[in-house]
Amino acid sequence: MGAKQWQIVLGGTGGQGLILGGVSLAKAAVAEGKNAVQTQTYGIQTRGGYSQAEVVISEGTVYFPKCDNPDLVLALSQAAYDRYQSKISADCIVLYDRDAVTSKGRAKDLGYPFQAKALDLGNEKVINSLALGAVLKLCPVVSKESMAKVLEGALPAKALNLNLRALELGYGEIIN
Amino acid sequence: MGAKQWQIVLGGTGGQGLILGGVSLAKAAVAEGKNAVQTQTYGIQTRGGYSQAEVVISEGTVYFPKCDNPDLVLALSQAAYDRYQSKISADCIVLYDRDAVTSKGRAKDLGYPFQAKALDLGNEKVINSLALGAVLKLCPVVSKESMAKVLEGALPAKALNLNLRALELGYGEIIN
Amino acid sequence: MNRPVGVQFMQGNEACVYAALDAGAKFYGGYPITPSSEIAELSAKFLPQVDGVYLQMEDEIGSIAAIIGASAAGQKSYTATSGPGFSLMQENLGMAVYAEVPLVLINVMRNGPSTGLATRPAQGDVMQARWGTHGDHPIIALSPGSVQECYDLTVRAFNLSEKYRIPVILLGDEVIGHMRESLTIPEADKLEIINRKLPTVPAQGYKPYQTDEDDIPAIPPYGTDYIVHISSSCHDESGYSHSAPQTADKLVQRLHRKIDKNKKDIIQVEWFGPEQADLTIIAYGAISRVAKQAVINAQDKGLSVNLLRLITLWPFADEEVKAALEKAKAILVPELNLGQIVHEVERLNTFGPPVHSLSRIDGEILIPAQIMEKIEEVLK
Amino acid sequence: MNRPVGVQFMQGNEACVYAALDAGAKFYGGYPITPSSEIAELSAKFLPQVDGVYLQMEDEIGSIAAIIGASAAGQKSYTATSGPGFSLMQENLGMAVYAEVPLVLINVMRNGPSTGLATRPAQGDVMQARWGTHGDHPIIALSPGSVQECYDLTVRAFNLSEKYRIPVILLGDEVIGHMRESLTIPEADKLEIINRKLPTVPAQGYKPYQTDEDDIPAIPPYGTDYIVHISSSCHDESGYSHSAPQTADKLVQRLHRKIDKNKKDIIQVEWFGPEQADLTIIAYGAISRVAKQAVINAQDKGLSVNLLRLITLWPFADEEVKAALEKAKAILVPELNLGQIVHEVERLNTFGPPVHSLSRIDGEILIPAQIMEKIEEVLK
Amino acid sequence: MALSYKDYLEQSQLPHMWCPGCGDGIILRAYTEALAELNLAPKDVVTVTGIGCWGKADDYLSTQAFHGTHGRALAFATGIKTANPDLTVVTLMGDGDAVTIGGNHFIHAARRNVNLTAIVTNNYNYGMTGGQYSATTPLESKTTTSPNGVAEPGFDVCFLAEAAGANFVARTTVYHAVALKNLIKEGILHPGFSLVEVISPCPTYFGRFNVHPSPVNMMNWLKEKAIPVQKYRELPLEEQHEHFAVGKLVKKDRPDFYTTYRRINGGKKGAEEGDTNGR
Amino acid sequence: MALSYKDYLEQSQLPHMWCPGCGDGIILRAYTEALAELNLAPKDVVTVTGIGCWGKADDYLSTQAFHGTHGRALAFATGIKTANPDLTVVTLMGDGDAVTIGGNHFIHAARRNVNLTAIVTNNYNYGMTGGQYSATTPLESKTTTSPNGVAEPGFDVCFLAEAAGANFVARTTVYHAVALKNLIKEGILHPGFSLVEVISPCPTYFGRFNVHPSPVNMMNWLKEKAIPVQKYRELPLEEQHEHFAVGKLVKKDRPDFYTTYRRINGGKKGAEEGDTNGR
Amino acid sequence: MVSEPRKIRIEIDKKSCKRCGICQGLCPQAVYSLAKDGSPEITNPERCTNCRLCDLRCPDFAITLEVLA
Amino acid sequence: MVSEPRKIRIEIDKKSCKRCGICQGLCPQAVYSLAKDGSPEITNPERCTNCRLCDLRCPDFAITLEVLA
Ligand SMILES: Cc1ncc(C[n+]2csc(CCOP(=O)(O)OP(=O)(O)O)c2C)c(N)n1
Ligand SMILES: Cc1ncc(C[n+]2csc(CCOP(=O)(O)OP(=O)(O)O)c2C)c(N)n1
Ligand code: SF4
Ligand code: SF4
Ligand code: SF4
Ligand code: SF4
Ligand code: SF4
Ligand code: SF4
Ligand SMILES: [Mg+2]
Ligand SMILES: [Mg+2]
Repeated sequence: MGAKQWQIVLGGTGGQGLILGGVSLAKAAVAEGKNAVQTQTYGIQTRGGYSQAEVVISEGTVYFPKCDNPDLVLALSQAAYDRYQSKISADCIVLYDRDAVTSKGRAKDLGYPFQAKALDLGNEKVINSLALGAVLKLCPVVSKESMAKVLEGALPAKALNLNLRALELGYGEIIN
Repeated sequence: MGAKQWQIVLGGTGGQGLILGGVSLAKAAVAEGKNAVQTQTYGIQTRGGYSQAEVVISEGTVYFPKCDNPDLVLALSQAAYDRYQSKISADCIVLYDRDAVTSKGRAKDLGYPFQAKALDLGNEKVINSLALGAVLKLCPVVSKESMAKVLEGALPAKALNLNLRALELGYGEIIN
Repeated sequence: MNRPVGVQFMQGNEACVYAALDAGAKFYGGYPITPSSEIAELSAKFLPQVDGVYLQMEDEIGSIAAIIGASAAGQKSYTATSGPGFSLMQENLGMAVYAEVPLVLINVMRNGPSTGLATRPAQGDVMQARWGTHGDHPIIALSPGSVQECYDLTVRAFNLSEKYRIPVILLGDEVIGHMRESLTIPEADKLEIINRKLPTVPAQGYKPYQTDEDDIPAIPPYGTDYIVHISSSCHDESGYSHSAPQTADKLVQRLHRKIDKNKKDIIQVEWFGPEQADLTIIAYGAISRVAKQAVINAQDKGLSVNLLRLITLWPFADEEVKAALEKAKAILVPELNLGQIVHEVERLNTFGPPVHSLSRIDGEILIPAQIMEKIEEVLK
Repeated sequence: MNRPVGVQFMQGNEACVYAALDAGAKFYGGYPITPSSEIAELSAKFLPQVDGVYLQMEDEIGSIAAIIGASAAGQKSYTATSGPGFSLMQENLGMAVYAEVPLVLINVMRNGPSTGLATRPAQGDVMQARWGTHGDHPIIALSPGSVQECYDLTVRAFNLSEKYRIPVILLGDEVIGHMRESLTIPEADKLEIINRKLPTVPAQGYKPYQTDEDDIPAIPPYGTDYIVHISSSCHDESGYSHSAPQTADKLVQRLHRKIDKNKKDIIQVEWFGPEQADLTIIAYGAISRVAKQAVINAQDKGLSVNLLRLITLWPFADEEVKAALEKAKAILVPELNLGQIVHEVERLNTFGPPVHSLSRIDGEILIPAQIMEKIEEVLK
Repeated sequence: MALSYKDYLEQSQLPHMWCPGCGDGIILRAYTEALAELNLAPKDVVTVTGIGCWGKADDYLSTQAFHGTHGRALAFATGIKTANPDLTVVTLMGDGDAVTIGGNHFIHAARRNVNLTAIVTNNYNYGMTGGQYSATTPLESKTTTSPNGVAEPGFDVCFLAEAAGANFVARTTVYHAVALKNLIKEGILHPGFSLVEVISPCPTYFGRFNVHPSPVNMMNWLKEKAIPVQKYRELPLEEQHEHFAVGKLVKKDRPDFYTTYRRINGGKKGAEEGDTNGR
Repeated sequence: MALSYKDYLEQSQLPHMWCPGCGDGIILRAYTEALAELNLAPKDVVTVTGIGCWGKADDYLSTQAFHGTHGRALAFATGIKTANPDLTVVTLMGDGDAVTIGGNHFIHAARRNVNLTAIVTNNYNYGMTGGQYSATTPLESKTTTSPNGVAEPGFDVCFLAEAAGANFVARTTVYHAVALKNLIKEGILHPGFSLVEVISPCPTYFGRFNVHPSPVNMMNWLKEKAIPVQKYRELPLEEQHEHFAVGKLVKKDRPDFYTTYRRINGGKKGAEEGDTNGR
Repeated sequence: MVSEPRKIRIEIDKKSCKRCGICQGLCPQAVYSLAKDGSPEITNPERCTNCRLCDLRCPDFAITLEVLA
Repeated sequence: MVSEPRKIRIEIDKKSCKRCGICQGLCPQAVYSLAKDGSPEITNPERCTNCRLCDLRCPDFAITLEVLA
């Protein structure tokens, strides 16, 4: 068996910025000297519709680019939650949006009101930074700082602050 | 070896009616209860350009539809004459238009002024009936009468007579 | 139209048209191209006489689209083309396979690639017929070897197409298409004509792509009480778009299964010559006639040669070719291309006899002497 | 344009564009289609910055026609598409092969047939890349397995295309095209860039399709003192139409010969895992990564498995595959189709090991566990 | 029983895939309202679509449907209608479908005058593939493949149809929802080839890059841009360039293809009868 | 040294393949005369042809040449011209090539306004494949695929080009050989997309079936049918239907594609320079 | 003569609504207002004139207007 | 003032000529006549006005008109 790998799935609805989230996560890993591969699955809808980013991070080479045995699945929609039910091990953390998903009550299921919190922050669109914060707390594959740096490089100034706040909030509020 | 086969090639220029001639020959053979296959080779020119009909007639089944060992080659153009030089046996009769072809003087080469005679008959277009007459004399694979019958069925009344006269003339004037 | 009956003397292309009409075709959509244009011209003449329509489309893409539409509207439909047009039809050919719309496509092959030699024969589109459109798709392709077969296989093409709801390609060539010889046209009532299966369930709740064990959907034409949803996108049994992996898998697997499991019905071959021979020639189309002559000539020379003639090219006659590979000491595959069907023969060759290819691509057909020469070389 | 150098993190489709520019491409002609559109979008952005042109054509037929024209006019040119567009390009792809116009065509494969599942990966166009156009034509197709290879093989595609004057197809897939990972972009002066051969004879009496022993014509772009006649019809060395059988034969034979005799230069493969193994996997593209993981997993389980990765798909790596067939006890060919390259492997199998196919066509990629399962089944 | 627009919608497939504020839903409403008012049974109507956002419309319809390949809707429809003239055949195409990749079928269908109705949704770009420019995108507009502005002018789709020979040509916008419904009805009733071009917002791409991402602003933009054809013709040229004409632009009485074909060639459905649908 | 039309002909390839009395030879003469009078070196001219009788013209020319696939000449030419704007690019297409199978490239080239000249030889049928009808064959004409008369009207090729956006549109006939040469010259000199439609006899097919098989009669028929555009516009409608307009029909000054592309996007050949060929 | 005032029932199907804002933006009578999440609310139903600018332009078939007897 | 009469040389290249008859049919001065086989003959060269109806319309480049000094 090669080096330890992390597999993280970010699933939700097109337009929630999850693919960008996945890319950021992967970039943060690369910045830390790890190998990372990011892939995506999406439908033909431009907005709405199922959308999913998969990130595999490793200190070794990443061959299989998808998540066949994820460490964490983020489910911001019911479809995302359902889609992975049959594919995950008992160890896999499923972090779901309490406002959108009905959990099956797995031991490792963890709910958080992502939508409501994002709206509270003042913009639905920060939901992906919020989620990234939570993901990193549960699955510390890269440091919060590396992630913040990536966001700094990627976001326009006026959006940045809110997203950093969301990242912090997600990171801070999730209890492992 | 199967039943005796005749292979007749009618070669000349597009517009001379040689394909129609080949079809007529084949039809006459079929009318006599033989098997016949007619094929053609032509270029992209509508008028002018090389044109050739091949007819294989047999009392048995005709498998190979082309003339790989012709009994007679009619050459109304130099191209037609040249094209077959390397492909024929010494036995093959080459009947050529003295007005258009320079013969290499093979023993079995036979010249006849087809163009001039057709013009004499009053219409260049009867060259193919004229040629058919000559062909049938040299290679009596079907009777002149069968051929005349096919022409009767195929030609409009006003063209028929002249063509029948051409057939007779070709048949009569060629000396085997 | 006066339907000819009994022994006739005509061109292969002509025979295709009479056969299409006899099979019940009412719609031609096409774009002229040498050496297939006689099919268009005669269709233009005869179709109106049977209340049908000859539609000359703006190009080959439109041609196949129009006949797909006409077929979906309930008319047996066909087109004819040659290489360049066949290439242009590939996208919509795949659509017809995927959406299960019957049609007959006659490709009278000419010398290529590209514009090539427009008036000269070839067999260069054989693999294209199998693999020319994108994605995994089954196909049926038949290869006539005589004017009689132009007639017979055109009728059969319509029958198979209707029966299995799949486009059927008649893969002729310039020699066969333009060759004139005798054929026998049967009495109308002696012809077996197959029409597509219609639904037996009520219109309410009907799903066009729901099948029973035969895997063949029963789809009526537009305009009946049944609502028919035909789609080029991945669709479930209702015909509406559906993108679940299982839906995609189920659909494509069924498309292949409905053909694979009926290979017995679809595949036709002919054996010619002695039952057991040292060398078996595998050939199709015009070249199979040359091969027959070669078999006879070989016999005269005391050589032991026979012929397996492929009438159905696709799906490939695996079993029959395996039988040939098992029995013969050597195999020869003469083709008017650089070797296409020979690949399939090689693919099946777990039996060991050497498989030889004989090619000609200069716009002329192989002659018996060339095949003989190769036979002698192989058997010496 | 600021050329990135060193380690970068990007999508496969993005890497293709940077590579095209690095290879010297100045012209893109295309029509958007999922999952290739990023290639169009980035080309539209970057090409004007290098004095190039992004031309969005009215359809895929026009797209490939425009890049053929642009290439004939002297600009290295490329297009990108997916299945439906690839089908539409077939006629003119054959024209480019026949007329020997270099170009690079990137097909980012998606699930088919027909419209299918536009956003999902497949490897369903592999045989189409070889046989999709009519007539006998050679082709070169490369299959990238990583973002790095998207870059490297795009550069190589241009080089091979220029060197051999033949269209080169980069046969990617949705996974590789959209996947993001690290790659290293070399310094500009470390790149080997090949440009098409120019004539050395005087313009007077020059014949564009006259070749020396290398069989590759030296054709300058339009506009120099050399008169260039390019043709889709059968042509002699002058480029003018010529329909003699010898002309046709000579031309098509040379087209194939110039590729066949350079297979060593063109064909690339990678061996992965132990040198000698009981089972050899033969895979390409995205699936070769899955296979690598499976090889590693198998090793962990004590199973003897290695991988032959095909980087060049066409011309086929006959020698390398034969070597695999000779050494292994069994062969497994996993593909995102119903079995395409496996046919080629079978064709070459005169050595005896059973050749197994593993297919997936539901729009998802094979996972290591599926390959493992098959390995265990085969080796048990 | 009078039908409602809902009878033409396949409820089980809704909600549709279109973005918030996309004009496609408004056109689908108008189309189904038109069918209802014409009292055409869903089974007698074949909706033929291409590929694109608007090309997904068939998925929400309960009429007979044919969802073909990109750009070919009119060619499929030509076959359908000619093979069974009793059907009402309507093609739904985007600007990419209709006049970019499908331009040839478009001009030939207009010339041939097959008795079809084409509802062309012109949102000035390829919505489905991510907002690239199409053959109707106005000069200098920004799209995902023209970051600096497109260097080609767009077609005047209606003028093109007229020059090709179309029998009935009209243009309107989704803002003019009632006119839209009425023009569709008139197009269906008019024999021969009818075109209804509908200018429609793609707030996600064309709107966002060139006008405004807000659906409401897009609606108001359409309202401002559209000028009734009579009034339009009197505008000074520069004013014309800033606007487009809406309303009925062409209405001719050439007999449709099928009727002419039967008149010339005979056959069961003879000269007198011809194509009687939609009269 | 002044060039003669013969300098543009490849003597070794003559005589050409065209039938006695075919108009193609007359147009080839006019084209080569035009090149000679413009004093364009053969090496600087790329003649792009399609497939058809007229599409064989390249075989008799000594200019640079591209003989592409059927219907695609304008698409190939678009690539050639855009990749090297210094070349003079002329496409020779039949009516089948240009507006039947090639109709889409035709309207898009006109819209895009690439600096090309299209010489479209309209002989009202497909000569090369044996006289089937094309998209320009007049309604009810007899052809090998319309034995009773064609049921579709033909395009007005010039009107179509105008609607698509062409910069320069002219029509003439082979009878008007001098006008033909001059219009070709003007077309080449005019920036952007130029169309010269040439009505030309196919005595072998269209002529034989519909007018007369004699080339002389076909020439006289052309003479009678052609009416100078000014006069044509004043004719009563029925008279118009019996004739066609010849002369310059459209002359506009839209900048060509390449010039616009560079203006918008920058690049070496910048805004001021653009495409300078043919000015 | 005075007519009975017409009663108009406005219904928004929240499940279909995609919060595009067209109904609110186009209603000349300010019948609608938008909630924080962009969702339309029927705030002044009594002002509705049944002009149908809203329902015919709702891209999601989410608005039903009914004129009650 | 009287000008020198122009001398015009007319040449028909028989090898190129396809006997279409256009030259003879269009010449307004009856300079040409047709032989039995359809071949044009220059019968009245002196009547030629150099109007060029013939050479520019000869589809086979078979006619050359030369105005001699
Ligand atoms: C042959 C082919 N080429 C390209 C595509 C990709 N494609 C799908 S939809 C589309 C454009 C859609 O634009 P339009 O027709 O205007 O419809 P819209 O999405 O704007 O409603 C394209 C290019 C395809 N499916 N098939
Ligand atoms: C894709 C394709 N379809 C059909 C053909 C056959 N074909 C060759 S030329 C031609 C028509 C020629 O007509 P036109 O363009 O009017 O030229 P003309 O011969 O009349 O000068 C056709 C249909 C072809 N070569 N390629
Ligand atoms: S992308 Fe544009 S056209 Fe497509 S659904 Fe969204 S708004 Fe509508
Ligand atoms: S067929 Fe017609 S167009 Fe072709 S060369 Fe003969 S006359 Fe000319
Ligand atoms: S118009 Fe329809 S979809 Fe848009 S906000 Fe109003 S109710 Fe919702
Ligand atoms: S019908 Fe008119 S007034 Fe009533 S809510 Fe709708 S838009 Fe407002
Ligand atoms: S016009 Fe030319 S080709 Fe015709 S007859 Fe006169 S010289 Fe001969
Ligand atoms: S130039 Fe005029 S007058 Fe002289 S021969 Fe020719 S047509 Fe007759
Ligand atoms: Mg659009
Ligand atoms: Mg023509």
